Amino acid sequence: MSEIKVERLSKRFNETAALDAVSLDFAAGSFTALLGPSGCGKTTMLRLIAGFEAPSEGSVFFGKELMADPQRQVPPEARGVGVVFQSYALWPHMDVAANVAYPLKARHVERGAIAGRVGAVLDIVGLSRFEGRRIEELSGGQRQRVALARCLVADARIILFDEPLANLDMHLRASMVDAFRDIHRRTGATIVYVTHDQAEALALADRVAIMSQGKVLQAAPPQEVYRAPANATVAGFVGRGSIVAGTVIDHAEGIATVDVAGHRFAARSAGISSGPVNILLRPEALRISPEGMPATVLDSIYRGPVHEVRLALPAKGQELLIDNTEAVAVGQSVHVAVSDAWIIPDSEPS
Amino acid sequence: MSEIKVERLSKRFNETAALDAVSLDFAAGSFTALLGPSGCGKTTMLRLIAGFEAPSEGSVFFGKELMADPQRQVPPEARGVGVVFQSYALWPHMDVAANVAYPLKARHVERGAIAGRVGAVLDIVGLSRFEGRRIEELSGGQRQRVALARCLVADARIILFDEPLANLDMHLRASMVDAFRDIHRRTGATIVYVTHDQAEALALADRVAIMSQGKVLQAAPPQEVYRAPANATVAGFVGRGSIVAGTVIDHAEGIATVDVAGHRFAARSAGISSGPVNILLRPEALRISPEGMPATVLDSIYRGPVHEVRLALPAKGQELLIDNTEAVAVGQSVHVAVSDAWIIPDSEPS
Amino acid sequence: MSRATPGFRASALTVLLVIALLSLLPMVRLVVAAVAPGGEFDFGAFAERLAKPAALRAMWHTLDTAFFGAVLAVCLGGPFAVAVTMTDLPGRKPLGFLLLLPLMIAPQVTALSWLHLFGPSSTLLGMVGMAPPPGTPNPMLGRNGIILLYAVQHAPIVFITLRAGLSRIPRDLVEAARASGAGPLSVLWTIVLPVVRPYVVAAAALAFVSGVGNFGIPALLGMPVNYLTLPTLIYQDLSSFGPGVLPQITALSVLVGLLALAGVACQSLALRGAAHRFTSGTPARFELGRYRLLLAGVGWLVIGFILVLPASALLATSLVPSFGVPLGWQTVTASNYAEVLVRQASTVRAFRNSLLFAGSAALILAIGVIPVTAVLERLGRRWQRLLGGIVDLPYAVPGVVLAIACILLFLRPLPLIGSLYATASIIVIAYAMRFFTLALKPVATAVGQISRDLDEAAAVSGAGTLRRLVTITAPLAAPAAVAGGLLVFMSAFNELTVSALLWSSGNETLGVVLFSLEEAGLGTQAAAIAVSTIAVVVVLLLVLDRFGRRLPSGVLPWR
Amino acid sequence: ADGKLVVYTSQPNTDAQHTVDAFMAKYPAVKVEWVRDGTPKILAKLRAEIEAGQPQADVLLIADVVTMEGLKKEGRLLAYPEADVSGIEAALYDKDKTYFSTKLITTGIVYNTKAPFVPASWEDLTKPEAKGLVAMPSPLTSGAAMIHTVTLTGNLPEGWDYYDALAKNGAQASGGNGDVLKAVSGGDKLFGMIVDYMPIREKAKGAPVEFVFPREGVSAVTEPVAILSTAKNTEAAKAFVDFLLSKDGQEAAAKMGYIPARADIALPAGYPDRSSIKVLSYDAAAALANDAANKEKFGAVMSQ
Ligand SMILES: Nc1ncnc2c1ncn2[C@@H]1O[C@H](COP(=O)(O)OP(=O)(O)OP(=O)(O)O)[C@@H](O)[C@H]1O
Ligand SMILES: Nc1ncnc2c1ncn2[C@@H]1O[C@H](COP(=O)(O)OP(=O)(O)OP(=O)(O)O)[C@@H](O)[C@H]1O
Ligand SMILES: [Fe+3]
Ligand SMILES: [Mg+2]
Ligand SMILES: [Mg+2]
Repeated sequence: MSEIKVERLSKRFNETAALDAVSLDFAAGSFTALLGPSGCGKTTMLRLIAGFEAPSEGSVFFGKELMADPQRQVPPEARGVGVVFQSYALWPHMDVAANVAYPLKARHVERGAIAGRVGAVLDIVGLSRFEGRRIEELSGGQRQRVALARCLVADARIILFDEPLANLDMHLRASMVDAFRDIHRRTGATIVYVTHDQAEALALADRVAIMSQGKVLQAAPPQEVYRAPANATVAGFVGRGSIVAGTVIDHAEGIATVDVAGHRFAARSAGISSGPVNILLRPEALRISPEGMPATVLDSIYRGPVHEVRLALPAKGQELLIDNTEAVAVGQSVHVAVSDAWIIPDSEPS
Repeated sequence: MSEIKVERLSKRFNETAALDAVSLDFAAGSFTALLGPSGCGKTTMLRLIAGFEAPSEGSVFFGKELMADPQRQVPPEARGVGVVFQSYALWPHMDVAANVAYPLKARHVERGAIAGRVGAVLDIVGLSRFEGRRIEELSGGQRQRVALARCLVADARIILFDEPLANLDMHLRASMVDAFRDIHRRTGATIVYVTHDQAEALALADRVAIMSQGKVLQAAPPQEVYRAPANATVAGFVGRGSIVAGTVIDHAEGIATVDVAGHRFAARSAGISSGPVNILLRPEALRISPEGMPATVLDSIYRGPVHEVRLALPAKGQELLIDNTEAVAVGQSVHVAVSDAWIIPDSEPS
Repeated sequence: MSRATPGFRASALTVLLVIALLSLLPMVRLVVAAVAPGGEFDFGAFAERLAKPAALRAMWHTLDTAFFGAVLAVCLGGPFAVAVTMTDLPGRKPLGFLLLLPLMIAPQVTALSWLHLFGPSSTLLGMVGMAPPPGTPNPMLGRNGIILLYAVQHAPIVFITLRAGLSRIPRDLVEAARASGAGPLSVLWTIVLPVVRPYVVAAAALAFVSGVGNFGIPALLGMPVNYLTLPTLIYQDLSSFGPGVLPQITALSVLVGLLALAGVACQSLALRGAAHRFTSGTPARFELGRYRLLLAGVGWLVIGFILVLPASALLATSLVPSFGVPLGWQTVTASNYAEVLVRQASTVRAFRNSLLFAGSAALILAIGVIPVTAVLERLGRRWQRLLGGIVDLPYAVPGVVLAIACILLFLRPLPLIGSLYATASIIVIAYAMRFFTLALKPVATAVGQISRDLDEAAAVSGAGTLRRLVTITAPLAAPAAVAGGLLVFMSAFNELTVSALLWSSGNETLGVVLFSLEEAGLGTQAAAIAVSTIAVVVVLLLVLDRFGRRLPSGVLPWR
Repeated sequence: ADGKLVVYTSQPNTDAQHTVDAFMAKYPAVKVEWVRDGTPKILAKLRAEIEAGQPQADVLLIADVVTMEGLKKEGRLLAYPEADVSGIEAALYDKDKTYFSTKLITTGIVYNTKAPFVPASWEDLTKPEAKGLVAMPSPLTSGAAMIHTVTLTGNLPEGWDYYDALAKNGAQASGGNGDVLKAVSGGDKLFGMIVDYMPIREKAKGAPVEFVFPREGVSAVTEPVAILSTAKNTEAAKAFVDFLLSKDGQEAAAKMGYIPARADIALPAGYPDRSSIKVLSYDAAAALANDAANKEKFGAVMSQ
C-alpha cells in the first residue's frame, strides 16, 4: 500500500509555479530521495506533505485519508509526520533532553514514560551522555543528531528530511549518512529525503526522484537513474559523464551499435532507436587505449585517487571526461575505448 | 622569493590556542590550500594575514616588510590584500557595480578609470550584464562571483579565500573551482585558500597545508599529501582509505615488504622502517582477486559509478574499503590484492 | 500552517481587535469629540479651530522643534551607539548605562534642572563665578533650548534602537571594506551607516514622534517666552474653561496625530526596499588604537554635561530648605527628604502606586505583546506598517488629551466590568494605550527574526497553536519583551500628563505629586522626589544589570 | 449627613488633605473623596465628564470666582439659600447663593532680598532699576493671574498702559505662581507679582524673599466653594459648605496660612493687620464675558 500519495499537486507563489502538477506515490517503508537543482521545488513538495503549505491544486493523501486539497488541510500537528530541517530547527532555550521530549509532551504522553523514551532515542543517535547540554554547546553533527532524535522519538510513520546534511562538513556527512540508513532499517518508516547532493541520494535511497522546474523527470532506483537516465537533464545532474552525438548503425531491442567519430561500439537503449542519437558516456566506462575514438587532451586535474582528464573529440564542441591513474600531457592525441554506453531516450541529438 | 612568511605565529582566544606557533612560507605566485577540520585554526591564520586580528606571538611578513607582531600591526586597509569571504560579505545597499568599484574608490582611483576597470573585471567573472543588479537579486554563485570581482579589481598581489564555496551547491561549486583556477593563471597572485573540502583543495592548489588543532601537520603538493601523508591524521583527512596494522618483513630505502593477515606485498615508505607499522591502503589500490588478504564483506553501498564495499580482515577491528563495479553479498568471503601501499611514518602501530 | 486557515483568521481578528481597542478607539473617540461635539457634526467649526493663526504657529513650532530635536538626538545617540557597540572604547558599558538615564527623568524635571544650570541662580556656575547677573534671560528659554533638551531626552531612544541594528552587522561586511583599502572612518560612513539606515530612520522617527508629543520641556522652556507648541497650546486652551474647550483641544490633538502619522509615513517612505536581512555572525568591532583614551574622555564629558550637571543641580536644590538658599554646611538639610519620604503619606503612596501602575502596565504589555506580534508577523508588510503607525498615535498625542479620551471612553459603566473611572485600572489601561508602541517595536523586531522553522518543528511535533506560542515563541521573544517592558516601565514611572486627569484619591502617581509640589512653590521638595525617583530607577537598573549577566546579550540595552 | 462626597479642588495637596480631615472629624459618617489639580485641569476633567454625561463631583472648591460665574451661567451650580453666611462680607458670596468665598488669597509683590530697592507700589515695577527683573504669572496659565490682571487694569489709573509699561520694562509673564516664586527666590528675577502665602511661608524657611502689600491695594481670589446641580449627595455637600464657612473651618484655613473670609478670625502669622490690607474689587460677570478678549489683549501687550 502506498503510504503517501500526491496527485496532480501544484503550488504557485505569485507567478512562479514551485510545483507543477506532480503525481507521485511513496510506498510504505520506502526511502525516496528528491534530487534536483536549487529552486526546483523539492522543499515545496516536502512542505506540502508536512502541511506547512496549502496546495494550489491537487491533493495529498496519507493512505486513504485526504490530508490536503486547495480547500481543506489537516494542520501539521495532526498529521503525525516527523521532519528534520536543514537548519536543524532546534529550540535554543531548551536543552537536548527537553528538545527531544517536546513531541511526547505535546502529545500528552504520561510523564513517567517520557524520560525512558528520550534516553532510548538519544542512545540510538549516540548522544546518551548529552542530555543536559545546551544546544549552543553542540557541534553541527551533534545538533543534527538531536534533530534526528526529536523526529524519531514520536515513532512517526512518515519522516521527511530537508537537506539535513547541507550544513555539515564532509566527514560528519559520511557518518550521518550511516546513521540515517541505520534509522531506516530500524524503524521501517516511510522516508522522503530532499537533497541536491547526488552522492547522498544514491547512497541512501531505494528510489530517487529527479526534479526540475517543479516537475518530476524520473523516479527510479538509484542504479537505473545512474545507468539509464530518462533524459539529458537527469544524465547531467546525476553522476559525471559526457553526452556525445552519435549515429545508430545497427539496432535491436535493448542493445544498439553506434558510431561516434568513426569508432563503433555497443550501447544500451530503452527501446529501438535509430539515426542520430545522444549517447551518455560515464568516465568509468572509458579508457585510454591503443584503439578507439581519437581525441585530444584539453586538461588534466588531480582529484585525489585519479586524474580527471578532459578530451576533445574531432567534432566541434564534443568533449569526453575520463579518469586516468596517471597525468596526461595537455594537447596529446589519444584513443579512447568504450566499455559501456547509454542512448538517451526522448531527446533531439545536439 | 616568498611573498608571505609567518614565523612562529600564535593566536590565543582566552584559553584556546587557535593557532599554535605556526611557521609557513607562501612563495610568490603560489596557490596554497589550508585544509583541516572545523576549528583547526584555518580562518584564524587567514585573519592574521589579512590584519583583522593581532598575533599573540610571532610575526607576519610580506616580502621583507613586517606586517604584524604582538606590538604593532599594519591595519588591513594598508596591506593591499584581497579577501573573499565564505558569506560573500557583499554590501546589500550597493548594486553590483558599486560593490566592485568600492576598492577603487577607497584607494582614490580617478573616476574616469573606475568604470572601465569594473567592466573589465565583471567580464572576467562572467557578469558583464549584471552591473545594475541589486545583491538580493543574485543567486549564490553569482554573488560569489561578485565577491571575486571585488577582490580582483584592485589587482592585489595577495588574495585570501575563506571557504568561498561552502555555501554553494555541488554544481555551482564545480564551475567556481574552474573560475578560481582561471583567475590564478591570469593574475599570478599569491593565493591562500581555506577549505575543509579536500576535493577542492586537491583540485585547485599547488600546495596543500593540512592543519589540526592550531598546528600545520604537513604542507606539500597535493599528490604527495594524498599518496604519502605524514601521519595518520592527514591520511584520515585526505581521501578515503583504511589504515591497517602490518609487519615489515624486508626493508629497504623507499620500498619495504610488509605482511598483513598472512599476505605479503610491497609498500612505499619514507625511510627505512621495520617491525610493526601502520599501512595506508587506498581503495583504488585494492581489488577483489583470487588471491590476497582474506576478508569478509561487511556491507556494500552504491556510490554512483561503483559499489563501495567494506571488508573485515581476520584481525579484530581491522577494516578495508574497496570500490567494486558490482555489488557483493554481505557476509561473503573474498581475497584482496594490493597494488600500492604507504607505510605511515611517525606513528605507533594501532 | 497556511495563512488562511480559520484558526489563523480568528487570531488575526483578535489581534486587530486588541490594537483597535488600545490604539484606535481613543483616537476615534477624540475625533468624534472634535468634529461632533455633543453628537452633532460640525466640520466648519472644526476647520475654523485649526485655521487659527495660533494653531498654525504652534504646529510650525512643533514640527520645527521635533524635527531638529530628532536630528540632534540622532547626532547625540548615534555616536554613543557606535562607540558602545562597535569599538573597544574603555568604559563603554557604564557610558551606555548613563546615557539611558535622561529617559528616566521626567521631562519637566530635566527642563527644570537645565534652567537652574544656566540661570542666574545656578549653584554650579556660581561656584566658578560664571553665573550670569540676575535678570539675564535664561539661554535655555525658547526654540533652541527646547531642541537641545529634546535631543538629550530622546538620545537614549536613538541609542537603544540603533544599537539593535549595529550589533547585527556581521563583521565580514566591515572587514571586506577594510581589505578593500578603506580606513575605519570611511567604513563607518560608506558601509556601516548605510546598512543600518532602517534603524537610523526608525530611531529618528521615534525621536520625532516623542518630540511631537512632549509637554514638559516646551512647558518650561517655551511657555515663558510665548513659544508654544501644540501640546502647550492645548494645555493653555484648557484654562479657557468654557464649554467650547473640549472640541478645541481635541481638534488640536487631531492635528498632533496627523503630524505623528506624517512622521510614520516618512519613515516607511525612507525604508522602501531597504530591509536587508543578514544572517548575523560575530559583530563587527573597530580598534580605536591611540584615540581610545581621547574618545573616552569626550564621551564622559558629554555624559557629564547632559546628565551629571543637571542631576547634581537637582541634588543641590533638594538639599536646601527653600529655593534660593545657597547650599552650604549651615544650610544643608535632609528635611525635604524627610518631608516627602516619611511625613507625607501621599508621596510614599505615590511611590508605591507608580511602581505598581508602571509595573503592571509593563508586565501586561511585555506579556501581551508576544501573541500580538506573533500574529502580526504573519500579516503582510502593508498591514504591519499601517498597524505600526496606528499604535504610535496614543504615544504622540499629549498625555492630557489621551486622558480625556479615556474619561470619555470609560466613565460610563461598561457591560461586565462597570465603570473604570476613578480606579487604578483606568491609569493602567491608559498607560497600556500610551506605551503600547514602546513594547511592541522591539518584540516585533525580535519575533520577525525568529526563524519560522522553529515554529514548524513544533507543529510537526504535534503542538497546537497555543502550545507553540507558549513553549516556543514566547521564550524566544522573552529577551525583547523584557527590554520593551523596561522601556515602558521607565517611561511610565515618572509619567505625569496622562495620570494628571485620571488619578483619584489614593491613586496618585509620582508625576502628579511632583507637579503639584512644583505648582505649590515647594520646588525643593519636588527636587527631593525627583532625586529619589532617579535613585529608585538606578537601583532597579543595577539589580537588572545583576540579573542581566545571566540573560542573553542584547536584552539590556547597555550590555 | 452621610454617604460619599466627591470634592474637586485646586487647593494644594496638603491643604486639601487638612481641610478634608477637619471636615471628616466633624462628620464621621461622610466619606470624602477628593481630587486635586490646577484649576484648568480640574475643569478639563469636569468638562470631559460632562461630555461623557456623568459629572462625578458633588462639590467644587476652586481658586476663582470667574470660573464659578461661568458654571453658574451654564446652570451647573445648585443654589444653597439656607447657607450660613454670617460674618462674611456680602461681596464675598454670590447673591443667588450658588457659590461662597472661603478665604482671601491676595496677589501682591515679592522681592528678593538682594534687590536694589524695596518696592512699595505697583508703579515701582516699571522703574528702570527693575528693568528685566520682574516676573509674573501668566493669565494664560493661572486663573488667579487672570483676575489679578483684570483687577489691576480696572483699578490702576493707567489701565492696560500699566501692563504696556511692564512689558517695555522687560517683565516676563510665565507659568504659575510657583514659577514666579522660584524665579525670585532663585535670583533669576528680583521682583514678582505673586500670591501672598507662598513667599510668606518660604521666608519662614529661610528663603531670601519678602512680600509686600502695595499701597494701591491688592487683587484677591477668594477660593469659592459651590455645589454642582448634578450633585448626588446634596446633604453632605451642604454640610461641607457649611463647615467651610463655619468658625472651625475658617480657623483651619488660617492655620494653613491663608487669610480667612470671616472677619472675626485672626490672620495667620507673617501678615499685617487685616485693616491695612486693601483689596481691590472687580466685576466677575464682566471678567467672564471679556475673558477671551482679555487674554488676547494680554498676549498682544506682553509679547510686544
Ligand atoms: N514562500 C515563497 N514565496 C515565494 N516563492 C517561493 C516561496 N517558497 C519557494 N518559492 C519559490 O518556489 C520555487 C521552488 O522553491 P523550493 O524552496 O521548493 O526549491 P528547492 O528545490 O527546495 O531549492 P533549494 O535546493 O535551493 O532549497 C523557487 O523558485 C522559490 O523561489
Ligand atoms: N573571536 C574568537 N573568540 C574566541 N574563540 C575564537 C574566536 N575565533 C576563533 N576562535 C576559536 O579558535 C579556534 C579556531 O577557529 P577558526 O575559526 O580559525 O577555525 P576554522 O579552522 O576556520 O574552522 P571552520 O572550518 O569551522 O571555519 C576555534 O576553537 C574557535 O572556537
Ligand atoms: Fe496554517
Ligand atoms: Mg530547499
Ligand atoms: Mg573558518
